[in-house]
Amino acid sequence: MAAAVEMVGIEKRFPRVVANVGVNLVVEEGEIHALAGENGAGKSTLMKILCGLHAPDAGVVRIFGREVTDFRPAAAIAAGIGMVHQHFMQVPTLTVAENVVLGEEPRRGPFFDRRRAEERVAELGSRFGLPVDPRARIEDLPVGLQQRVEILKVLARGARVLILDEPTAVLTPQESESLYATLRSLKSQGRTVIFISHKLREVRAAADRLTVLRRGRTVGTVPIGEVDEAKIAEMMIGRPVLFEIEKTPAAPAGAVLEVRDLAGGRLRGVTFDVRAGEIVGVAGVEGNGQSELVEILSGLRQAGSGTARLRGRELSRAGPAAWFEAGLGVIPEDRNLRGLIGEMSVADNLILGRHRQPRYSRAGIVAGAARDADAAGLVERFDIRPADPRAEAESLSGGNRQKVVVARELSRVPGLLVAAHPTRGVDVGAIEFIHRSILAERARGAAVLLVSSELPEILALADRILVLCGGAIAGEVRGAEATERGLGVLMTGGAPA
Amino acid sequence: GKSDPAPGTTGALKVGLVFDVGGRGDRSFNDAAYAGLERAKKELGIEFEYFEPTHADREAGLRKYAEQGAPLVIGVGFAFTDSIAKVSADFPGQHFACVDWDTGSAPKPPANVAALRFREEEGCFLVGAIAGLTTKTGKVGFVGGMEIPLIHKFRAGFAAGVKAVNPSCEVLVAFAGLTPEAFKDPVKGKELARSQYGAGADIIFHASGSTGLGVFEEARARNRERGTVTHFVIGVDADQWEEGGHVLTSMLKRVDVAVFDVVKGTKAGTFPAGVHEFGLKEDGLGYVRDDRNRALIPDTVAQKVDALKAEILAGRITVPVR
Amino acid sequence: MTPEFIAGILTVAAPLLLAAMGGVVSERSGVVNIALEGTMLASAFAFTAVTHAFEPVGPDGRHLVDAAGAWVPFAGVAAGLACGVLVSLLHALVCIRVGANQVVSGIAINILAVGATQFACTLVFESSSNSARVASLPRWGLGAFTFTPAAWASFVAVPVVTLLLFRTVFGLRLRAVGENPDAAETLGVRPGAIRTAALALSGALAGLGGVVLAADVSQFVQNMTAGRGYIALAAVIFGKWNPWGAAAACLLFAAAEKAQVPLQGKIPPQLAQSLPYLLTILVLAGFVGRARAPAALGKPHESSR
Amino acid sequence: MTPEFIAGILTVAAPLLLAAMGGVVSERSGVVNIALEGTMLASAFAFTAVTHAFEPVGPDGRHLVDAAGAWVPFAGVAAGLACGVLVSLLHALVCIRVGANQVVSGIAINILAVGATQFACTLVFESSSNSARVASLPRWGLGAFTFTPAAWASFVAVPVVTLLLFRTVFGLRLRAVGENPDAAETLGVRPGAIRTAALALSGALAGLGGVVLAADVSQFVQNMTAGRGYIALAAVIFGKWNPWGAAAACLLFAAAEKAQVPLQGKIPPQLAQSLPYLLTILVLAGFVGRARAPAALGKPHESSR
Ligand SMILES: Nc1ncnc2c1ncn2[C@@H]1O[C@H](COP(=O)(O)OP(=O)(O)OP(=O)(O)O)[C@@H](O)[C@H]1O
Ligand SMILES: Nc1ncnc2c1ncn2[C@@H]1O[C@H](COP(=O)(O)OP(=O)(O)OP(=O)(O)O)[C@@H](O)[C@H]1O
Ligand SMILES: [Mg+2]
Ligand SMILES: [Mg+2]
Repeated sequence: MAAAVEMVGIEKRFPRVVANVGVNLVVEEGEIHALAGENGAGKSTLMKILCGLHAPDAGVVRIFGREVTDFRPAAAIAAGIGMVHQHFMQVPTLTVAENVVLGEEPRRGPFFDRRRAEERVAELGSRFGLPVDPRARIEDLPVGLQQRVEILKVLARGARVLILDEPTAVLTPQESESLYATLRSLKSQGRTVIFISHKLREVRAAADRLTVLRRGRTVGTVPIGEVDEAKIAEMMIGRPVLFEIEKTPAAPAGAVLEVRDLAGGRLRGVTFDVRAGEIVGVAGVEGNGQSELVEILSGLRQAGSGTARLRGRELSRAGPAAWFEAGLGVIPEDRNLRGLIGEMSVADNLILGRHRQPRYSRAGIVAGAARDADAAGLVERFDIRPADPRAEAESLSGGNRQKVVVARELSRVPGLLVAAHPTRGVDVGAIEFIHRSILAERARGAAVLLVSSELPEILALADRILVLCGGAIAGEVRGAEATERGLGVLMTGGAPA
Repeated sequence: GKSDPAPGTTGALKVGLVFDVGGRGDRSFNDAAYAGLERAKKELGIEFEYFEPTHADREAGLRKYAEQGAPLVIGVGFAFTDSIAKVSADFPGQHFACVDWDTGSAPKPPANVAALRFREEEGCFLVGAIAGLTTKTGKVGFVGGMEIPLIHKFRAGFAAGVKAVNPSCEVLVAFAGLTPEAFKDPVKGKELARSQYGAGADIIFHASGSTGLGVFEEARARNRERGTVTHFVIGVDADQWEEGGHVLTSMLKRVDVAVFDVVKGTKAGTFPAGVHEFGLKEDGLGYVRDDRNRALIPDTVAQKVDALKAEILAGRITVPVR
Repeated sequence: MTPEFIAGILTVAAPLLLAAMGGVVSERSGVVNIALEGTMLASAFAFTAVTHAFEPVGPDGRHLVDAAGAWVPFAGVAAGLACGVLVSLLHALVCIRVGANQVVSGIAINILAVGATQFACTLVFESSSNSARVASLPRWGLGAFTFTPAAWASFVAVPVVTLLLFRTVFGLRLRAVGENPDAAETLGVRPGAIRTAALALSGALAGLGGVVLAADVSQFVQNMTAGRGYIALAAVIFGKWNPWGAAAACLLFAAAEKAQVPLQGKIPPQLAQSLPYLLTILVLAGFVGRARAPAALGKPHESSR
Repeated sequence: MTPEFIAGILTVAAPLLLAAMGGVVSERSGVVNIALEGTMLASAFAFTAVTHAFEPVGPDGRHLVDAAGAWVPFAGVAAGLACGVLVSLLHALVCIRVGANQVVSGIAINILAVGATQFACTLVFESSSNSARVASLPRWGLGAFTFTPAAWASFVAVPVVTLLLFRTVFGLRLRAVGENPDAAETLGVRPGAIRTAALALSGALAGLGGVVLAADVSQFVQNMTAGRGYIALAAVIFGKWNPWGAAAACLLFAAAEKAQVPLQGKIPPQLAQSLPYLLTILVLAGFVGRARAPAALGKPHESSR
């Protein structure tokens, strides 16, 4: 029997980068196959070739034994390939049913048969155990449901091979669990699944086999039982990765951030301090006020009531500029939207916001030499690749973009660092590095507020953990005493253990 | 200036003419000037060229003909006043004529310029009287082009004429706009006519260049629908009878005569420099009553109007200009 | 509000409505269509020239305008539609196939349309400013409410475009492409093809708008659209890219223009005349502030291959 | 290529250059500035009117144009600059503070500018089409290359804007806001303030462009910009939003316009006049295809607070 997917000697070049070179991938029918690799390794590119969004420059692709010659989405769909993209491919203003049937709409004459579309989607949903309201508008749905719609969309097209690009990057742990349950049930119905993930624990738990890419090449394919997380990480990065970071006990000093009865959006009155030299973690199921908290604490949202003092200055209703000047460093939740100026060089991005400092400008004219020297130092220290401060930020892969943001914020020596999901979507090597950087900030004496949906991350870094539930603080746990289990109970509204 | 082609020589005299907005084919003001040149071509054997300016190239048009050495360059419309004043100074050896010269902005034309002006209010008074005497609804309309003193002269004369014979008659007034474009907007003209006919007017006098073509169109459409002629238009500048059977009469502004006279004088070596006013007395104005529209204007009406004309000529009636 | 006054508003609104529907179709597919103005103008001329060409000619070479067969102006209507489609496809070529800036392509087309129609007018009618009078379209209707078939079409266009956008498969794809062409592409919908079709339709609608204008006065006049394409575009945005909203905005603009006539002499003339434009600015400033444009509006779509 | 011809091209290019630099500044900050056209026109009038106002008046009430002090036309220049800034700030108000559609705001401003200048011209000069002749700016230079100080400023504007955009802190922030206002905001840069400042500067530049135009002929003529603002905008895009690129495009357009004069009489005038626009379409279709606009161009920025 032919393999479901067979990709041999795939090569794909972009201007300036080679994304894939001599990549081989064999996925057997009916398995769950994971694809891992550091940021920019070429995983997404490989999958885009498979689903007809890119044509390879060289190599052969066979789907169920038949060689692909026509690299167009329609042809891939016809061959039984369906892809759930990293950035969802949806029309937010249309309904679930409309999104699912787009491209092969049921019709009555020239007219769109909405009723039939809705029935079809409802039927699909119940058949695969993925219920959604077919009439809901996509933009009104939470991400978890949006992703469900994406899966329905490919199933509706009779996909026998489902590709999911980093499907859990934006999901809560609960949503991730239910996603993997879905994937297993699809497998039991004979479908093949390929998924990309940076979360090695999930890879181990969900996949049958694993293929690792590094710098555009295949490192190897292994049955999942034969490798542990450390081994996978080593295959990805090319060196052993430290998962356990040694953490010295905290020696907190005076309060840097004082939050009192702060409310706004879903946030319903929270009170806490963050002291110099400590890391306070904020855990919680997504949508329980974390985003609002981060937005208020970076000036992007005005608090409804309450106060927030940074080094004594009341800023709960101030704009980002005031927070910035008071000494806030922020790793924003959404780095593409808030983090970088794509068209500008890495160097300019690295000192953005600080150009007025005498070191970087004289009489309004930018001092290029100082900027470039400092940028080169940061690029080296934070291992940003390519190591060219003049490269456009936009040309960097996701993980490297994140490193630029982290480098910029940390190099400002902030009094308070607000880090929101600082390692979302970055590879294990970079995770290690970012974690160490955050700990170094603590050691330097900065106050750190860490918001993350990754419990292991919070457990590894935080000295104190606040659990948000329904917009209020459901409990506070000392880092050393916290367990995933105990936090999980608090997060879902249970009483403290 | 360039070479000085002596006026009055026997070779074909070359005339350059620059039209006003509305341009060639407005079947009114501009075409009247064109008719004067056609006649001069036929009767005097001259040659001419014309130019339809688009936006700001009026002066460029004048200059072009002056540079080509045309002994006579004509600008049609008050808007040429400043441009002719300027260009004529640069070409002192050539002649220029301006229809509707604006004495407000340049009281004394240069020595090589013929400033042709009309006392439009007098002719408008007469067609106003015709309208006042023939209206069946007791309401008549006036559609002006651009709202400027020149067009207010038309309105004032017309309204005075109406009131002189029919004091209870209402005169509806509308202007198409505040820019020169208002002389070339038949769509707007039609809309204004629609409003005035809709408000009960049965005769509309237009003084609006090709904007008036829309007025004719509205009357034509209304009459066609009803199968009888109930809505009338009074044409302006030229005899606009050709616009259809609903043209009650036309207020003739003999731009053709004025243009022809200037050409003739230039050719004969007696260029008429200075300001020339054309009124009823000079036969520069008039109204149409011939075999084609005689049925629309009864003899009693014509007699009354001729009496009024005599009073104006005798100076017993002074027609208002604003 | 006499019937005459209402009918007057509808007459003024008719060409705006058609152009606005063209604008809705094009912008919903993600293409900014400033070229509406030039499209209308070119079609107005095409209508006039072709109607003229089919009129019988007397022995003296004059066109017997009123003796023309009833079908003659309809040939002109067909020409106006075809011309609108062609101009719009030029816009499509420049900004979909080539991916150039849509605003600039639209402006360039508008300026070219002014020059080209003047030039063609000189060739056909020996005047760059006015055409001859041409055969009229019939008028249908009752009482004050008699309009040319082209104007009637403008009233029908609003529900038809609504149906098209929100009830047909083509409309669904068109809206999807205007919001997220990448997503549509992954599902096998070709954004370029959909946008080209949308522009062709947009051109036909705007072209018919130009025909309404020229047919209303049975002639062509230099630059006779006089900014109506721009006003229609403003109406599209004011109407939040919704056909009924845009139609309401067109009626509002038409009413403002109509209302200006009785206001003449009562308020300063400059104020009366700029009423529609002032309204545009006010309306834009006040209402539209927060309207949400189609997400991919104005962005050329590059297929990722 | 005589020196006269080159100087001629430079004269034609001067107002385009200034407007294009205004366009670069505004578009790089993320604001589409179609209002360039109206800004130029308004400033051309402001220059003329204020120069006129400061001229000495003779006993007969006539303006003694040639007896005016040397400073008089410079007062006009200042007025032109101020007027440009004001018009541009109106655009800023509508599309930055209110967040309305930038294309439509620009078009509305252009239409209003035509009406308002004509109206004001009627008030001040009793003619809607031409102003009186006003006092002239001096001309500086050597041989064929003598220009008004305003025209000289246009040549200096290109390197100055380049420096401003790429070497100063303000320029850096401006570009940041044009690419990603959200990111800039979190870094303490206020997108609204930067864009407003960029538009003010853009208005000053475009306004000076209008002044160059009016100063060149020492008078105001109805709608004298005649589409130059639009051409400048096309040049900005053709030049890929880079000051030098835009300047090169302006020179190209100016050369096309200059070349059109000897062509007149050989090809139809309408064709000759559309040459620059034909060039625009060709150039757009051919070259600019893949140019990348500032990422946030045309998108109103809503602070998330
Ligand atoms: N359309 C494109 N044009 C140019 N370069 C591209 C394009 N798409 C991807 N690349 C580059 O190709 C390389 C591989 O990218 P790809 O997205 O496949 O990485 P990845 O393995 O999915 O990374 P990540 O873990 O960050 O998602 C990167 O350097 C990326 O910047
Ligand atoms: N807005 C965001 N904020 C934080 N992380 C994000 C965001 N969007 C995506 N990510 C995550 O960042 C990682 C890299 O994404 P990004 O799209 O930047 O990389 P890329 O490889 O350049 O793109 P692609 O894979 O689409 O070709 C992914 O794991 C993704 O889930
Ligand atoms: Mg990827
Ligand atoms: Mg990625």
